[in-house]
Amino acid sequence: MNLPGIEYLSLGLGIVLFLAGLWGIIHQKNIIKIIISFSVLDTSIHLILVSIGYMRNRTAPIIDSAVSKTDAASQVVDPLPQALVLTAIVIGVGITALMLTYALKLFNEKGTLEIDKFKSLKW
Amino acid sequence: MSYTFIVIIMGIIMLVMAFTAIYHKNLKVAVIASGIISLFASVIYIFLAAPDVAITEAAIGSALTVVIFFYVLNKIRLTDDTK
Amino acid sequence: MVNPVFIIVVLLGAGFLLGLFRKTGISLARVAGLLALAFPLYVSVGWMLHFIGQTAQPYVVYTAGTVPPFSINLRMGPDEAFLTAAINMLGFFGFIYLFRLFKSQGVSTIILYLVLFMGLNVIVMTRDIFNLFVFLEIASIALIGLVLVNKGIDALSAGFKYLIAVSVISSILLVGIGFIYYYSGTLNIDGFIENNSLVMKGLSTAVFLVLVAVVLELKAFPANGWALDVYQSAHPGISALISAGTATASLFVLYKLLPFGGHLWLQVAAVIGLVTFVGSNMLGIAQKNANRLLGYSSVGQIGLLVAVIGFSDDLGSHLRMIFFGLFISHFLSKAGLFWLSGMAGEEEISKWSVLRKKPALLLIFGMFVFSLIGFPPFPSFYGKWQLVMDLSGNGQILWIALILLGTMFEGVYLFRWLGFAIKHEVDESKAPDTAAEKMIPAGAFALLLLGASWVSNAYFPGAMKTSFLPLYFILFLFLIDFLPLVIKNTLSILSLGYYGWRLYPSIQDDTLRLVFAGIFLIGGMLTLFAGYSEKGKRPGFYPFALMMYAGLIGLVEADNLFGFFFAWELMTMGSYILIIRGKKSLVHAYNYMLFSLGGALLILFGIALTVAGQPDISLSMLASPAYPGWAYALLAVGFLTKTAALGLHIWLPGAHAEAESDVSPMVSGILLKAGAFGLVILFLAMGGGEAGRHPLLYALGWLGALTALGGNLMAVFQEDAKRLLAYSSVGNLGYILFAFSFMTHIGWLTGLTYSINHFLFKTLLFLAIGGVVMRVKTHNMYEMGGLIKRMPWSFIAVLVGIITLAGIPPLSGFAGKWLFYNAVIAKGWFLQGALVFFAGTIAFLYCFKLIYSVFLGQEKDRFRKVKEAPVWYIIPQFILIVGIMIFSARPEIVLKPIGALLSQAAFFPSEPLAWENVTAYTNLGYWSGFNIMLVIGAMFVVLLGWLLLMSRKAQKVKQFNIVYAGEAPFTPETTHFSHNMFAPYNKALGFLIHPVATQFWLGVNNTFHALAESARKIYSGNGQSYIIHIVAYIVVVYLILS
Amino acid sequence: MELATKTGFVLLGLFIILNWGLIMAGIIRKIIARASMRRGISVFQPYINLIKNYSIRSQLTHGVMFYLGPVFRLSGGVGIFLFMPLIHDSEIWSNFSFAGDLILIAYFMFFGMLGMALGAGEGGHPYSAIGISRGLAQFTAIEVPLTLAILSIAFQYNTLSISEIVARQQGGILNWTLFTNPLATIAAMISFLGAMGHAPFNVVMAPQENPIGPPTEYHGTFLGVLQTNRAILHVIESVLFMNLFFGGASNWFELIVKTFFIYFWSVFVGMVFPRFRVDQSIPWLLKIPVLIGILSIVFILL
Repeated sequence: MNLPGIEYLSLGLGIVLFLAGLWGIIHQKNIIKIIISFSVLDTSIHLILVSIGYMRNRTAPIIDSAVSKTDAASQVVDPLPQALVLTAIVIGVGITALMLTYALKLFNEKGTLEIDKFKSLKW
Repeated sequence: MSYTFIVIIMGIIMLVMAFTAIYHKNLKVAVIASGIISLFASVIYIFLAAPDVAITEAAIGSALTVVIFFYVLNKIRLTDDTK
Repeated sequence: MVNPVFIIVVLLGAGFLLGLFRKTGISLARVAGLLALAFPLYVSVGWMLHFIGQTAQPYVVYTAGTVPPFSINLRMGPDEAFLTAAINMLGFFGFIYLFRLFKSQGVSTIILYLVLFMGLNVIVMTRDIFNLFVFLEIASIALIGLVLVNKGIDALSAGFKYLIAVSVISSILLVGIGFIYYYSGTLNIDGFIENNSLVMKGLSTAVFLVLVAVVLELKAFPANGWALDVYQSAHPGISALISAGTATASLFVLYKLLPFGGHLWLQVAAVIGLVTFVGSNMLGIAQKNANRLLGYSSVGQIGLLVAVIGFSDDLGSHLRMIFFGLFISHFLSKAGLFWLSGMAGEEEISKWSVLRKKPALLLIFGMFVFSLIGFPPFPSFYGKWQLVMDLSGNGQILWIALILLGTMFEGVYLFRWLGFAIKHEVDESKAPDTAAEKMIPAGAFALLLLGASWVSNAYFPGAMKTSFLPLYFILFLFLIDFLPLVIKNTLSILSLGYYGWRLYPSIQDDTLRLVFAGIFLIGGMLTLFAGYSEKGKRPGFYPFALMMYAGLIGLVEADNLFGFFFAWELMTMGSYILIIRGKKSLVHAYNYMLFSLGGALLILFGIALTVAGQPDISLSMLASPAYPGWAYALLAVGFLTKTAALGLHIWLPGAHAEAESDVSPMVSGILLKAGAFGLVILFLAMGGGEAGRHPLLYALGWLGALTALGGNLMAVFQEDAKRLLAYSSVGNLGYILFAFSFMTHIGWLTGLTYSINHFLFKTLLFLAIGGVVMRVKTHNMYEMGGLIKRMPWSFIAVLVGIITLAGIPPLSGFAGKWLFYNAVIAKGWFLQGALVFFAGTIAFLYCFKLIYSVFLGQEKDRFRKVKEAPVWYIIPQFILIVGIMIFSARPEIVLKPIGALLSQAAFFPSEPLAWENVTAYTNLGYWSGFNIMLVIGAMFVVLLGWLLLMSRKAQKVKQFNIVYAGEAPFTPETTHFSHNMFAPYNKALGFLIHPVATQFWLGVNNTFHALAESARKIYSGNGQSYIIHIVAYIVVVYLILS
Repeated sequence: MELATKTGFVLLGLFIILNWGLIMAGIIRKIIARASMRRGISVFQPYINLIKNYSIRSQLTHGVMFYLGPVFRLSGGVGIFLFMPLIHDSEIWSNFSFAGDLILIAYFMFFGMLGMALGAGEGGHPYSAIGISRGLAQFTAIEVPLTLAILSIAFQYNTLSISEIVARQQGGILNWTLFTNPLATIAAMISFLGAMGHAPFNVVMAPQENPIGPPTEYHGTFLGVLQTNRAILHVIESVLFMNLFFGGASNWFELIVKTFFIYFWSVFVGMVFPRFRVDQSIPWLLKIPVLIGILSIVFILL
């Protein structure tokens, strides 16, 4: 059986999770649920980014005894996407936290977390 | 090849968790489910030769996020006695 | 020059340091924050000045000590310098605006503010796409944090929706960035563009994701509900930052990234931008909430700018100039408007009349509104002009149409709003907030707008030839507005005189221009004369009156199309403000403005189709337009909105009738000639002889005839004296249009004679009736009566006026009629001619009604003590009467040179009108104004003497000494036959004046309102549906692209 | 010709026209009376009326315009006379027609009307104003077929000069516009009915509704002036139609005969037909006579 490489698997997984998260954002009425969905979406993006940065049969971009400095360019995976993901994770948490702050404030204002109840502004 | 099977199994679990996270009525369960997705993702990162990302994801994406969620959920429950 | 990286260092450092402050140190923190914001302003302005002075080269900052792709680099080029200067300007003044607010909000808000502007600066400067993403996120988070400044559920829920939407969009952006890196191996924008000129399959999807995310970030219509809510609910100071600040940065992101997508994406951007521009502005029509309306406008303007970027291939080297013009107007005006919104403190646009308590605010408001629509001298005028010209040069006609349509929609709501501010009832209990920290930013941006206008003027290639002397004088009048009326009025009159004296040598050989210049300048001086009778300072009157006259004379002076259009818009702007000054003018001025705006846009379109991108924009280009049929038709219709041709006339009666007493003659007797002059220019360009058979001219001939009939017929049934005169103007302009469309020598003589006559008698009549109305305080003729005894001088003026109007010999009106017959017979347009003739006899009916109902019949008790009209009204009237007399007795003084001019080879050499002393000959007949005058004068005197001799003992009797069914009537009212005077006529022909045009335009209005009303229901207020919009938008764009 | 001589002949012509107008009015009234089985007034009754009115002593005026109204009115009548060539190819009887052409005369008719309207307007009696408003309204409709006819013959003869139009009709009765352009003549003659103020277009001066309009307010000398004008106007308008459609006149006798029959045409129709209300007469005038006028132009163009 010729299975696809893990980078493709995880990429596919990421895309499915992305869609699932998006679906949750669109479909769930509870604000906390929306935020949870967003966090799923966020994770899925990280997964996608890491998997497209992966190069088969290479090792982690850490220069130690296993990988010499001189061979690094041909032996390790591209470190840049990983650096991006690190940043993205931090940003994602920040945004999740901000969303939760909003959720809390919204709840304090109106005593509910139903997003349909916050439609005073329209048109 | 063994990695592949592990990834497939983890992927299935993650999808189930995603379903749970989105559809489970209990918010706490949902939060934990989303945390598990994050955690499993960090395992996959290791397979994908990204250990540093894996560590960050586990610590921040999974642990810290869940903590924040619970903090806020707590606050909401405190003010809302009915739930 | 300071290294731009210090912008980041200082803002970030200040942010961290401020974190150390406690609540008690807030005052210090505020000052520190302001200083921190002053620094980047200083840096970027310094760079900008160096780039302008060409003493600097684009500078690239390499971080981490290496070059890309191994590091992130920032670039400081001319574009970046300008945009960061703008952003930091906003940051600085926006901070001042929020100064008091920060005190109650605490240090954290200041930190957010600083972080926001650091983010915006980096977004502009960075050349690394991931870095871009990071700072977009940082800016968004900071901004959403700032939204929380406004307490309450609205801001909260709006902020949350915004947050969700931005998160989803940036997720897509991030995925796209990841794929771009995967396929291209670089994150550096310049490197990517260099290495990937060929777009691969997978890469195109990646590029799609990035660009569509950027477009969505720019609030593409209709996936922009999330942004509108924030505009509406956030603190106006914050909304200003979103509209002017983040949008600016995002625009530049699009500009940087758009080369990724190659030519295809340019087109996509153009389409998306224009759809946004038109769609958003259309939905704005139904909006009444000020901040949300500004949101719609903001989205629309950004859409236009996106489209401009999308057109960059077509615009070539003009791109920067066009972008500058449109951008800076939007930037300054929108920020200023949001700030004003905070000062007005009113959400309903109808309540903005509160601004009237601070005229300075109203002035600034008007500036911002006119600048948004693109009136001169504001930069957007230049931008829009060049954009339209260049697009037409590349054959993008449909795009022009969309741009103009969107502008029209924008005008619909902005002018309604401006009208409310100027004219709507004021709630006495409220006053605008004019704290210094709010006045400074708004005032500063208004001044910057003026400065930007000056820059546009100075650097715009075509503008050099436009005379700016009048503009400086108008500015001067604004500055001395506090002085007494006498001084301002005298100065204004003198300035018109001086300008005429200065202009005369350059146009003395061009009789055609001389005639119109005479009408505009002499007419202007005479009508201004009446202003001496006004009480008080009449604030705001003179600058706009002079603006109108400057525009009018500019039309005459213009030797290129740009100058012409510039003057046209100037005139429109001035006259709008003049008209809206009338007591009940709100609606009428609005109608006037909409028709004028529509007309101006059509003219612009017509000019664009004429010039089509060629560098030569002289008036002679009209002779050989790139798209003759369309260009001529559009120009003609544009001018016809000003002459109020039938169907486009519905604005005129109200606007002219409800204007102030001395404004009515200005707008009716003089302003209307602008349209006539436009037609003259147009028809002349269409060429003599051959073009006389142009089908357009035939159609215009019929239109003129029908206008004459319709206008006069409607005048007959008016009870309002000024409205009667206004409808009469419609009819008379119909004659003029009819006569010009003959395209023959005599036809043109007729048209010009009519123009001169109409100026003379309509100015005279409006002045006279205006004087009467001033005294009796009503427009209704049936309420007047018998005023001949109180106002004999006005009566004489009206008598002369109506004799001229009706074309009765010996006065000059007959000259027009005589020429008219000759022209009709020579041309063979008998049916139209008969129609116009019929209209002429109908004119006789309303002339009688006017003079009888007002001056004859029964004197009313309450008017027994009224005085003669002010002497300042009487003097110009009698000057005009002298003018009429001279023109009647010696018409050849004027007509001979005109005839000579028309006979020149270029125009209408054939069938000239010969003069033998005082007698005019055509091959049909002859007419001698002087002899007729003499004969009739002599006869009249003889007969008068005869009657005087025979009835020298005639005894004057009292008012009710009449035979009246055996007894004397008790009240004058029962004996004054005036109301519905021509009832049998109405019964016979009233069906002809069924208000078809009014109903049509009402229908158009209602349709668009209903459309906007139902279409904006997509903004349901549900945050999730906004996400669905975003997703659907992406899917649709993708499907269309693939 | 010297101005003095010219003026002398003009005054003489005016005198002849005035007398012929008065006599014709008398004759016509006699004919009407006989046709209605009455004995009627003396043929010289108009002279008697005129003399009586000029010699009435008590004169009342309501104001300046009231006073000037008759002057305007008479100026209108005399003015038309002054600009009208009377006899074909005769310089001495061409008056001041060199100063203007057909259009001048067509428009000068308004002069008197306006004066009358203003004078009566100041008289203060509402019935005057009612009569005037009706008259003006109807007049607008009357003018349309007349204009079409004028345009038609101006195009036919390619001139607006009345003398020229007359000259072109010389050389036999078949050269008259009546025969060369019958449709224009019909249209114009219908207009003539309206201009002369007989039925069916005389509701304007309807006696039973309007017993105290201008004729009553204007009395004495004022009325005398108006009667003078009426005598001149009826003849001179007949002269206009004679010149335009019936070949003009080459001597005074021809002029008298032709004007009599032209004027009689309006009297005849007035005897036969009932009266229109204004709101009836306007649509009627704008239908059939206008159609005829348009047809006449179409025929000329063909």
